[in-house]
Amino acid sequence: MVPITTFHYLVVAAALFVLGVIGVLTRRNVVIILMSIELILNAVNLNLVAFSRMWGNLHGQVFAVFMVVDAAAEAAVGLGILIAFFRNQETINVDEIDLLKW
Amino acid sequence: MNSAFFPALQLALARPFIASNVSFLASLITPPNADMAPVATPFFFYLLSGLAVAGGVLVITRRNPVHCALALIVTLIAVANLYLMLYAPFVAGVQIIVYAGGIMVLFLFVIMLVNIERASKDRRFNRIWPAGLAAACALMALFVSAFVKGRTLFPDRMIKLPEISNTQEIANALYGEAGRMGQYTFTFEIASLLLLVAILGAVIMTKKRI
Amino acid sequence: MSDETVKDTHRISSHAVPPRDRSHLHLEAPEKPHLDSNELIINMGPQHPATHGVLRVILKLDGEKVLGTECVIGYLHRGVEKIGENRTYTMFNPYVDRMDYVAAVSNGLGYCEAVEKLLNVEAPARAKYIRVILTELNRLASHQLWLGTHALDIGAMTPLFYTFRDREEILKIFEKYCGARLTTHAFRIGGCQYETYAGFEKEVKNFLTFVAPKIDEYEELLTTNRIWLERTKNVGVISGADCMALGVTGPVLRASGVKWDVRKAQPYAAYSEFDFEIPTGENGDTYDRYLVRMAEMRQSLRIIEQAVNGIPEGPIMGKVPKVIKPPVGEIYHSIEAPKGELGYFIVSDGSTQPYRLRVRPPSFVNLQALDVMVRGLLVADVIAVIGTLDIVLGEVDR
Amino acid sequence: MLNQFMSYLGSNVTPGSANNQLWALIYVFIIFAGVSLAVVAMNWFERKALAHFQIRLGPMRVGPHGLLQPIADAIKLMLKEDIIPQEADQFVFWIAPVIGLLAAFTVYTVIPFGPSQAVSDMNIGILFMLGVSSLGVLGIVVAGWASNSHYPLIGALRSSAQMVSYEIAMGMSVVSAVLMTSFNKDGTGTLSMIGIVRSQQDQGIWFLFKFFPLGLVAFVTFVIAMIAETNRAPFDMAEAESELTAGYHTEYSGLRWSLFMLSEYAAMIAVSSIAVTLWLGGWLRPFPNLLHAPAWDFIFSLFPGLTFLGLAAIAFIGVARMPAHFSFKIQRIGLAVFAALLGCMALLLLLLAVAGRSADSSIAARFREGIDYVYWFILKVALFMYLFIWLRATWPRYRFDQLMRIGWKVLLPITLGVLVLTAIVGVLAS
Repeated sequence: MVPITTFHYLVVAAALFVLGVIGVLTRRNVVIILMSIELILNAVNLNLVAFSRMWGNLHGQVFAVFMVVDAAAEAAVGLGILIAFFRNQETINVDEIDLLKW
Repeated sequence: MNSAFFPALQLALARPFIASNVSFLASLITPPNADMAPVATPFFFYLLSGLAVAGGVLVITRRNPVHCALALIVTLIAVANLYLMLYAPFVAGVQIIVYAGGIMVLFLFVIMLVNIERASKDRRFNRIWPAGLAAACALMALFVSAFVKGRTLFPDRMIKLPEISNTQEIANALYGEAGRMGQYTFTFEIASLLLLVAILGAVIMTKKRI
Repeated sequence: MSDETVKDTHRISSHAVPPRDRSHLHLEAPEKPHLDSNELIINMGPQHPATHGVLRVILKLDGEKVLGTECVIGYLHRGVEKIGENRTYTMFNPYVDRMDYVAAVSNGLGYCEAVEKLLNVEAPARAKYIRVILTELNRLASHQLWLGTHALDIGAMTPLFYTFRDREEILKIFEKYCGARLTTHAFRIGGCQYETYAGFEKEVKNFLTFVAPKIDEYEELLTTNRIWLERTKNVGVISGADCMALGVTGPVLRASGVKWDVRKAQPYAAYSEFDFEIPTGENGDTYDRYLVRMAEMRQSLRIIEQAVNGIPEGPIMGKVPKVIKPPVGEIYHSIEAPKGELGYFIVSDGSTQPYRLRVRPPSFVNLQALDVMVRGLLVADVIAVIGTLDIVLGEVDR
Repeated sequence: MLNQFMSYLGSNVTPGSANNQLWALIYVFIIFAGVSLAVVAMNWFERKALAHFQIRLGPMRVGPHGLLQPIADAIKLMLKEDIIPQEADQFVFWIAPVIGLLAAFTVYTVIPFGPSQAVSDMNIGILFMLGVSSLGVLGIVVAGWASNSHYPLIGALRSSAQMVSYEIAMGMSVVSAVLMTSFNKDGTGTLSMIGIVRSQQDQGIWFLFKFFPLGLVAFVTFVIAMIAETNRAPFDMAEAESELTAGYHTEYSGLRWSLFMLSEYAAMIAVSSIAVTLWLGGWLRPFPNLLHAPAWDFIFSLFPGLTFLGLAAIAFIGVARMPAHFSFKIQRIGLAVFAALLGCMALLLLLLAVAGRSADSSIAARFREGIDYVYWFILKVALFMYLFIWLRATWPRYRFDQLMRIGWKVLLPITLGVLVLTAIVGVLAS
């Protein structure tokens, strides 16, 4: 068993990141897109903490906490927009959201 | 590490064959060198990262949004455990409380309140999904090349961070210590401002009659 | 069934009469299920745990707030008034107990006194005293049952068992006197059937000393209970004027500040000889109704005490002919039942059977106030308001 | 393996920190069995105590004084048909109670029954506890959604909204308790549960009484938030509401429903043991510093034996008062055996207390100390259990909007206020 190095964590983070990007690009349902963005943010957090572990200081971890704060704010506003939109247009498919003003 | 896991098991079954397998299993759990915390072992790492990636795949493939939400929760908790392995217990705690306990409940609320599930019976992937996939593969290729080339740049060592005072040091970084301003106190205030803006935005958008 | 009625079956009212105009509820389905105006029509069905019997309430909700209600009754309709027209006066007496089965004794008192008024016969003094004692005991039992179930609806489990334990004592006295606990059929036209059994006064006195501290126990549990206050204060508010407009009587009327009690206004059956107050509330919410009923329980104890001490000797049955054929004419006589003013309107055509026998039940009239009291409240309050109205479906449907 | 087993026996550190997986596993099984036993006992105790509150007897028929009633319930629930609604989402319907149970039981890995009697002494104990208790909400939300019918959905949304809003008040009051740990000599607080109890021991005062009104206010707000978090007593809006039928677990039946009940009771015990750890000095016996003379130690070490003696006495009185009718014969014997069992437990404990009197590190002394720690902890948690039942018997129920108003507009400001005041007083005091 080769010991676990930072490289292993980066690969996992990259995999999660790519999955998130696939989710954002291919799915039609707004909620799933928001979830994929959460996935991407998680991948970024994992990277931050892995590097903070590698360099031995805490900057990465503190920044990861700020990333979680940002993810919470983003999710709240994203879902707010989704509800406001769903109430008027009855649909949450990204393809059908093509009007700037409705 | 030659002793078998369960003495009873050893008596019941053939001795030599089991002894070797069990010791293999036992070696997975116990850490290779003494100072590494027991959790940071290859077995747990591959288990958790496999769980995280599997959860990620489920999130983007399931038709029903609630299944996606559950899969995302599995990913979040797997990643939280990865943080524990990276000697970051505080971040793991925040991840579980804020992410899995807070944001995911928000997602489930919205899915249920606005019963999006009824509106999501039609196609899952949009028409141009091959282009999306191709772009993602290009991105993956970019990552791989970056890793292969940049392998030598980073010092490949794992400094054992003191896990005991992790929370203490993060607090010092955030709030400052013995009168001195911490390095991140200012950014901490901006983050709280950001949250305030987000709260107001979310409330104003969802209220029926302001 | 003709196809016309078959078509009707899906309507709320099943018989072939053209459906009543319900436009005020605008029950038609909302045109587009818009998210913010999700009016919801839900049924608090006939077999609902909190509707004290078979009452069905159609609730029109906007989210959690109640916009309007409509009570569908008739599930317990037995046609007592129609039966009355084919029974002689004495044969009809037991039917009266089955209307408000919780306060059967006061139903009997109302009916007997109405017929006595028709015959202009006066019950002897001793019978009047016995009637007052039993009616007040029955008022106490009815209020205890109301308190138990009302508290249970709002969530407090314990008062139910306390009230039922004390109500048991009253039912024992009824059983000893007239053989029945619930449908007592205690009185006859012209007086009482049975002389009081040996030790009746002693037992009632023991009961009085037994139950006085128990009422304080109920008050201890609920009156100053923060959550009870929060669930009942200014919930289901109704003003005195609204009550009078709707004809609401009894504790609900008195809690809204109107000091009207038939026992004081038109004294009947020896009530003029006792002194007792009429408790009233100020702002007519559920909490005031609770306080009024608790005070009424204490007033009943006072009345019973005076009645038992001053019970005269003498006959218990007035001069009433074997076959009762009241003269042609009509009378309306009302008494103060635990739920409100219980009236009997009897039209006699000189034969042994009444031509028309109309009962004015308090619960039926008080139920009209439900819609006024509940508008704007939440669903959980609808149950509290139904409880505080203290309606009994046997009386509402007759 | 054997040396791993023996090596831990001497150490007085939790198996987690001695990174001894085998003992951690054993501790997990002990705690799991202990909590399940406590849930069974709690089921019987709740029904009997509630009954006696309401001047009735409670279960008397199954076993003497209803002692076998919980077992009968368990068997009934196992035999009951396990109905899954037609359009319900099979997988999510099945996973919902599992999430609830997971959340309720993983809290126990952090709870210290004694200085070394905890599965692992994580240095982010409180954070872990808050995190896992917030996962319980997911189980309920998903259960309500999976039943695919109107009322459970509303019930689930209501109870999860309630839990989420009271979780914040709970978190704040916990933070004020943790803040108190940092007012010791070297000024460093700790998040680990054992650390908190240790700091209460060092500061010689339970956090309930520290900076007098503040500790008490924080404790009371935590207790209120705790009751709301487990959907109990005045806040049991979701399942006991008359128009919501039975809230989120209406569609569940049989064993699946009993999983929900198990996780509710387990969550109750977990949350009250956190309250005990934070404010009532976990495993510390009353006045550990004041009355420190060995004589006092000996007296306090007799308590476990005395309580079992009391229980045995009550059981024997029960046997004596049971009517001599032949149909009661089996119940008399059963109760007598139970009383005898309690009696010899009492004897054993008293003997141990006497044997382990000296404070040296003999086997008996260390074993007695272990027993004492666990006993005092369980006694305090039992008092909390009685509080839950007492509230359920006497209080009516809050309406949902009042409940949310209290959660946000009353409890949250109070806990924030207490937090700030504790900080100010702490800084001024030290």
